[in-house]
Amino acid sequence: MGKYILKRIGYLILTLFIIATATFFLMKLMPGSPYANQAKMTTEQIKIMDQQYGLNKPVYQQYWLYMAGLLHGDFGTSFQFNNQPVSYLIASRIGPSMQIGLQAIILGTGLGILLGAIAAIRKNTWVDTVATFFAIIGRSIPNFVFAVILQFFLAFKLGLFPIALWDGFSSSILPTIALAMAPLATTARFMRTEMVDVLNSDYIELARAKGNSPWQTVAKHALRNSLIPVVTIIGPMAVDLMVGSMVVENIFSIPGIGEQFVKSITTNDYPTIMGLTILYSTLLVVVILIVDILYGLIDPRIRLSSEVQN
Amino acid sequence: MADNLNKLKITPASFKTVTAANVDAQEKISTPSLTFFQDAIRRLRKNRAAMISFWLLLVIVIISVVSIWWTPSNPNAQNVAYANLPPKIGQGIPGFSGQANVGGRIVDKYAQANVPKGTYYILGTDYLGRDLFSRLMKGVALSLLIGLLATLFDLAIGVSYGLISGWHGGRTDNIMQRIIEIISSIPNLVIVILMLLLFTPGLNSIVMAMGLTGWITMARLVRAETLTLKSQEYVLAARTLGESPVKIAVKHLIPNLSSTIIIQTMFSIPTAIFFEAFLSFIGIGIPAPNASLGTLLADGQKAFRFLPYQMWYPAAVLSIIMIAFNLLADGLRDAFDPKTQE
Amino acid sequence: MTTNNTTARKKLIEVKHLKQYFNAGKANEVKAIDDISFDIYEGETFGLVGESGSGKSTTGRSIIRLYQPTSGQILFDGQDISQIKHRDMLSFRRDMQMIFQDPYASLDPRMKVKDIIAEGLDVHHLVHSEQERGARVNKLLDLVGLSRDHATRYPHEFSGGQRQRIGIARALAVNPKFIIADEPISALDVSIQAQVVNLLRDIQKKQKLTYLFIAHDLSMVKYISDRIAVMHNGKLIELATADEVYNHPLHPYTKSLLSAVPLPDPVAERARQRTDYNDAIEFDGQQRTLQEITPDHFVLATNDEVIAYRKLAQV
Amino acid sequence: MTKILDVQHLKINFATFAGQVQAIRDVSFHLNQGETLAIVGESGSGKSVTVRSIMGLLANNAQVKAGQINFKNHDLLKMNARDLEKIRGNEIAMIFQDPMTSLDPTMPIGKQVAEPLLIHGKATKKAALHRAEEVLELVGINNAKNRLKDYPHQFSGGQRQRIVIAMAIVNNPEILIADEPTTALDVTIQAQILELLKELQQKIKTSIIFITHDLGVVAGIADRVAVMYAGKIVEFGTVDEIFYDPKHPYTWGLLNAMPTLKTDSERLYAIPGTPPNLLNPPQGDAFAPRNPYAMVIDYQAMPPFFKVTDTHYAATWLLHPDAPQVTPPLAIQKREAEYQILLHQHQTLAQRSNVNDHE
Repeated sequence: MGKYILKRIGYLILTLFIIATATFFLMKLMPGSPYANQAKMTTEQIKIMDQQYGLNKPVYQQYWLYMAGLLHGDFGTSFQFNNQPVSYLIASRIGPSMQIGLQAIILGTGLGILLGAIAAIRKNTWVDTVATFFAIIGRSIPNFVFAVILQFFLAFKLGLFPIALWDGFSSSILPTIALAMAPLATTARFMRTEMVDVLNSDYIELARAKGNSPWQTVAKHALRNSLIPVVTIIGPMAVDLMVGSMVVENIFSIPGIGEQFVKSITTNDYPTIMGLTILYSTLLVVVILIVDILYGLIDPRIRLSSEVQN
Repeated sequence: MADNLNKLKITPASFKTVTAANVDAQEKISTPSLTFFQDAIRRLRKNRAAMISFWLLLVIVIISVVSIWWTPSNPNAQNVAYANLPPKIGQGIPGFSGQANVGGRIVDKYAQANVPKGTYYILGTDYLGRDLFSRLMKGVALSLLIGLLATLFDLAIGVSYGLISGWHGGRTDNIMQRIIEIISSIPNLVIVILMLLLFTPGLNSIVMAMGLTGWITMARLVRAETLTLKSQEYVLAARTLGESPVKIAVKHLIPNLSSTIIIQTMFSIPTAIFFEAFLSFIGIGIPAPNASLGTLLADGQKAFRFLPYQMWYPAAVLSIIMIAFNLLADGLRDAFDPKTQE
Repeated sequence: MTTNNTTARKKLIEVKHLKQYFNAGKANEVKAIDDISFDIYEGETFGLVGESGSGKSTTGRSIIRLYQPTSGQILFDGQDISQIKHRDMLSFRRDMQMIFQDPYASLDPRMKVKDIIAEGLDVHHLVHSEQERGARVNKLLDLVGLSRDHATRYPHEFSGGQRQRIGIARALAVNPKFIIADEPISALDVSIQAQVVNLLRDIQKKQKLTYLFIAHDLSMVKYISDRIAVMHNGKLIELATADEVYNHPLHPYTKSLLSAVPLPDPVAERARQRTDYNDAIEFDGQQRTLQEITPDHFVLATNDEVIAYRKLAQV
Repeated sequence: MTKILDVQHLKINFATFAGQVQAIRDVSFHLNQGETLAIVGESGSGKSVTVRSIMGLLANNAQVKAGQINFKNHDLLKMNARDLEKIRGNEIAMIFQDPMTSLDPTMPIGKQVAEPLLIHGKATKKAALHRAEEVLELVGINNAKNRLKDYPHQFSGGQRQRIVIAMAIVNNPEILIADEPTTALDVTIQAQILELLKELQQKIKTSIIFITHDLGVVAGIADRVAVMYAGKIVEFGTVDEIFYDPKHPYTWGLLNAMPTLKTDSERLYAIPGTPPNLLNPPQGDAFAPRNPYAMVIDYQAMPPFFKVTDTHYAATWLLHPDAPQVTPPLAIQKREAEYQILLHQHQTLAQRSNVNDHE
C-alpha cells in the first residue's frame, strides 16, 4: 500500500507540473492587456509596469521564476486587487469556499445515499418513482438556477435567510443547498444502480436464505457492498462543486475563491487565474488520490491483494 | 387432471404410434424477427416519461428550426420606450394580462408605455425593450446548436480515442490513459474558461472549448466497453477468420457500442447546454446582443427580484430541455440494457 | 515422438516447446503454457483435457494465433506459423478455424445469421455475388441442420444448441482443414450436447477434418477423441490413445482425474475409489520431459520416473 | 420412513413481458427423513424454481398458483414472512451454485458462517465465532482459527463452496437444499465436495434435496431421484430404479445421450429438438414432439403417473395397460439386464446372510 501511495504521489506531482507549465504558457499566449486601463497608459508607464511584474524578462526566465515561486507557495502578484499577492488572495478567500463545499458534499452524498438506497429497495414502486424524479430534477436544473430560486423565495420573499452577505453559518445555508443538489442527484442515481445490482446478487439471496429479514439483509450486506463504489464518484462530484461554486458564490456574494475566479476572468487578471487554476487542479488531484486510497482501504479485495503484491 | 382424464375417451386408436415428430417444425421461429434496435425502440415506446420527453424535444427542435427564418419580432431590435413590459397574451389572463404590481397598485404597463392596441409581447420585453419570446426562440436554437456541435466533437474525438486505446491495449493504452488522467485533473470548466480567454468569445470558441474537454467521458466509456468486447468470443471468431482490425471495429465494435454511444450522446447534449448557460451567465459566453439561454438567464437574474418573469421563462425552458434530455437518456439506457430494468 | 505405427500418418500440426506467458517479466507473470509439445495427425480428433487454469484453452488460442506465443514452434502442414505476420496470416486463417465455448457470446448480437456465417466468405473473397453468397449460406445451414428460413434471423432468437450450430457453420464456411473446438458443448444441456457432438462427427467424416477437441468433460472427450492429452498447470503430463489413457493411466494426476469422473451408474458410483493427487511433486525442481513409456503412450517424467512408469505399465 | 417435507400439486407462474410462463406445472414430491432426493432436469425444467419456492425465495414476478408445501404440520406457502425467516437458515438451509458469487465479498468468512447462529439467536457472538471455527474445520478448511478474519477472495473456488456449506449446516438444519452445488467446480473438486456432503449427512443426520443436471452426480449421491421436464416431474423412483429400470422415454433419452467411459457406438443417442416454450405449454405430454415413441394420446392428454413399484412412478402413456409394448433403446436394455443380475446377486446375498443368520 505504501509503495502504491508513493507512486501515486509521484504521478500527482508530475501531473501538477504539467498543468502548471501548460497554464503558464497558455497565459503567455493570451491576447489583450493585463492592465485595466492600458488605453490611457503611456508606453513609458507600461514599461515600468512590465518591469515591476517581471514581464520584460525573456519568457523562459519568467517561467523559471514562476515555477520556483510555486515551490514555496508564491503564486505571483495580482495585476488587479491592489497588487496583493495571489497567495494572500487565496488564503483569505478559501475558508468560505471550503466550508460551503464540504457542507454541500456531506449533505448531498448523505441524502443521495439515503434516497438511492430507498429507491433501490422499493424498486418499481411509487417511492422509486419519486426518488428518481428528484434525482432527475437535481441533475437537470443548473445549480445557478436553483441558487436564484432559493434566493428569491427563501431570502427575498420570506426573509428567512440573508440575501447576499457572508455572515457565518446562516448565510451558508442557501448556497450549500443550491450546491448540494447536483451531488445529491448523482449520488442517488449511482447508489440506486449499485444497490439494485447488489440486491440481485447471489450473496444477498444467500443472506436471505440464512434467515435474515429483508431489512437485516440490507443493513448487514447490501448497504456496505453498494456504498463502497459510491466513494469513487466523490472525485467527479468535487469537480462539479468547484465549478458550481463559482457562480453560486457570485449570486450570494460570498467572498470565496469561486467568486474571485469569475472576477479575475472578467478583469484579465492572469496571475490570479493561473494561481486559482493550479489550486483547483491541486485540490482535484488530491481529492482523487484520497478517494482512491480510501477505496483501497475499505474494499478488502483491493486492500488485501495489494498487500500480497508488496 | 383427473377431470381431464375422465373426459378423455381412451380407445385403442389413442395408442397408435405417431410417426417421428417433425423436428423442423419445432425449430421454426414464429415470432416476428426484431433487430436489437427495433426491440430497444419497442421497449422505449413503453416508457411514458421518455416518450413525452421525446415529443417535447421534437416540438422544441421544430420551433428552434422555425426561428432561423421567423420570429414574432426582431429579437435584437431595441425599443427603449417599450422596456420591461410584462407578458401579455390578452386581457384578463392571469399572468399574461400585461399588468404589473407597482408599489401595491396594479398598473397596465402597456397603457403606460402607449403600446398600440393589438401589440402583445407574449413573454414581455427586457430592459432594452426587446421581445423576450423572440429572444427565447433564438436562444433555445443557439443553445441546442451548441449542444449538438459540442456533441459532434464528443463523438468524433471520444469514440475514436476510446476505440484506439481499448483495442490496442498495452503501452498505447497506458499512455493514452495517462493523458486522459492529466486532462481530467483540471476541472474541465477551467480549461473551457482558459480557452475562451485565448480565443475571442463567441459560438465557435465555445463549441471548440467544450469539444476539446467534453470527450473524456465518452472516451472512457468507449474504452471500457471496447476492452470487454475485445475478448468477446464473436470478436475472437472474427479474428480467427482473418478480419482486419479496422473491419472488426466497423462490423462488430461500433454496432455493439452504439447503445453506449447513443446514451452518452443524450447525456452530453444537456451538459453542453448547461455549460453554455453557465459561461454566458458569468459573462464570458455568447457576446451581446445575441441571445442564448445563458445570456437570457444572466439578464433576467439582474432584474429578478422586481421583474421575475424575465428570468422565469428562460429558466423554465432550460430546465424543461435538460429534464427532457435526461429522461430520454434514462429511457434509452433502460431500453438498450433491459437488464437494468428487469 | 515418432513410432512405427504412426509414421505412415501425416502430421497436420506439430507443436514444439510452445510457451505462452502472460505479463512476461513482470511481477504478475503467468505461465499459462509452459513448454508443451505434441503432434496432431491428419484426420484424427485430438482431445485436450484439463481442469480450469490448466492451460488447455490457451493452447487452442495460441495455435490459432489469437495470442502471440512467447516461444516455441507451431508447424501447420510443415510451415511454422508461430511467428507469421499479417499477410501470411490471412491464408492460414482459411485452413484453421475455431468453434467457441459460449453459444451466447460467440455470435455478434447485431448481425443476422447469414452475415455471421458468411463473414469468412467475405473476408477471403470466396464468393463473388450476393446470389452465390446466399447459396453458400443455405448449403452451410443445411449442413448443420438448420432451416434456411433462419438466415435472416438474429442470434438471440435461437436456443443454445442452435447457436452452437451457427458457430459451426461459420467455422466451416471457409473450408478449413483443421478445427479447434474449445469446449463447444460445455454450456449446453445434456440432450443438446449429444446433438452437437453427433453433428461434429458427421461433418468430420464428410469433410475429412482434423479436430482439436478441448474439454473438461472426460467422458465426452473419451467418446469423441482418438488420442488424448492431459494438461495440468500449463504442462502436458500424459498423452496416449483415448482407450490407453482411460484403461491404463500412468501419471498420478490422470489417475486422480479419472477417479473423480462421475458415472451415471449407481453401482459403479458406490464402488468408486477416488485417488487424491498432490501437485507438490510437480514442483520438486527436477527437469521433466514428455517420454514414451509404452508405444504411443507418453508421460511427463524424469529419467528415473520413466523406469518406474515402465514397470507400472507392465503390470 | 417419515416424510419430512411434502410438496403437493405446486403450480408457479412467472409474469414476463411476453406473458405468463408456466414454470412449475403441478409438481408433487416428498422428502423422507435422512435421505437424499435428487431432482434432475435440464435448464428451464423448473428444478431451481421448485426449491426456491420451498425457501420462500422466489423472484418478485413469480406467483404461486396452487399447491402446498408441508413441513412439520405447516404449509410453508401460507406462512407469513417472519415465521418463514425463522425456518430459513435454521431448519431448512440452502447451498447455491456459484461459490464465487454467493459469499459477501466485504465480510470476513468467520462472521458469515456465524451469522445464521446469531440471526436465530442460538449463540452469543463469541460462541458463534467459536462454533463457526468448528464447522469450518468440519467442512475441511484447514487452520480455520486463523482464517476466520479472511475474506472470500482469499479462498479458492472449492474452499469457498466448503464455506458456503459450513454456513448452511451451522444450525444443523433438518433439510439441506443444494442447488447445483458442484456445477461450477472442476471434476476433482466436485468429487471432494460430493464426498463431503455425504459425510456430513451421516454426521448431522440431515435430509438433502440435491438439484443437478448431471446424471453422473445423481448416481453417486442420491437415494431417490425425480426427473423433471418442462415444469413437471415425469418420473421418480429409487436411484437404482431410475438408472437401471427407467420407464419414461425422456429418462431413456437422458441416460442415453450421455456417453460413459464405456460408450463406443458411432453416434450418440440425441433427443431431437428443443424443450417446449412454457409460455404456451403444449396440450398433452410436453415431451411428445421429441419422443420417438409418441402416440396419438400423447398429444391429447397429459399422462398420469403410472405405478411401476411402490417407490417408482412414471408419467408416460406407454405404461397404460392398453399401450403397445415398446422396446427401449439398446443401452437401456443393457442397463435393465445389468440390474437383473444385480438384483439376483442381492437376493442371493440376502438369502445367504439369512441362512447365515439362521445358523
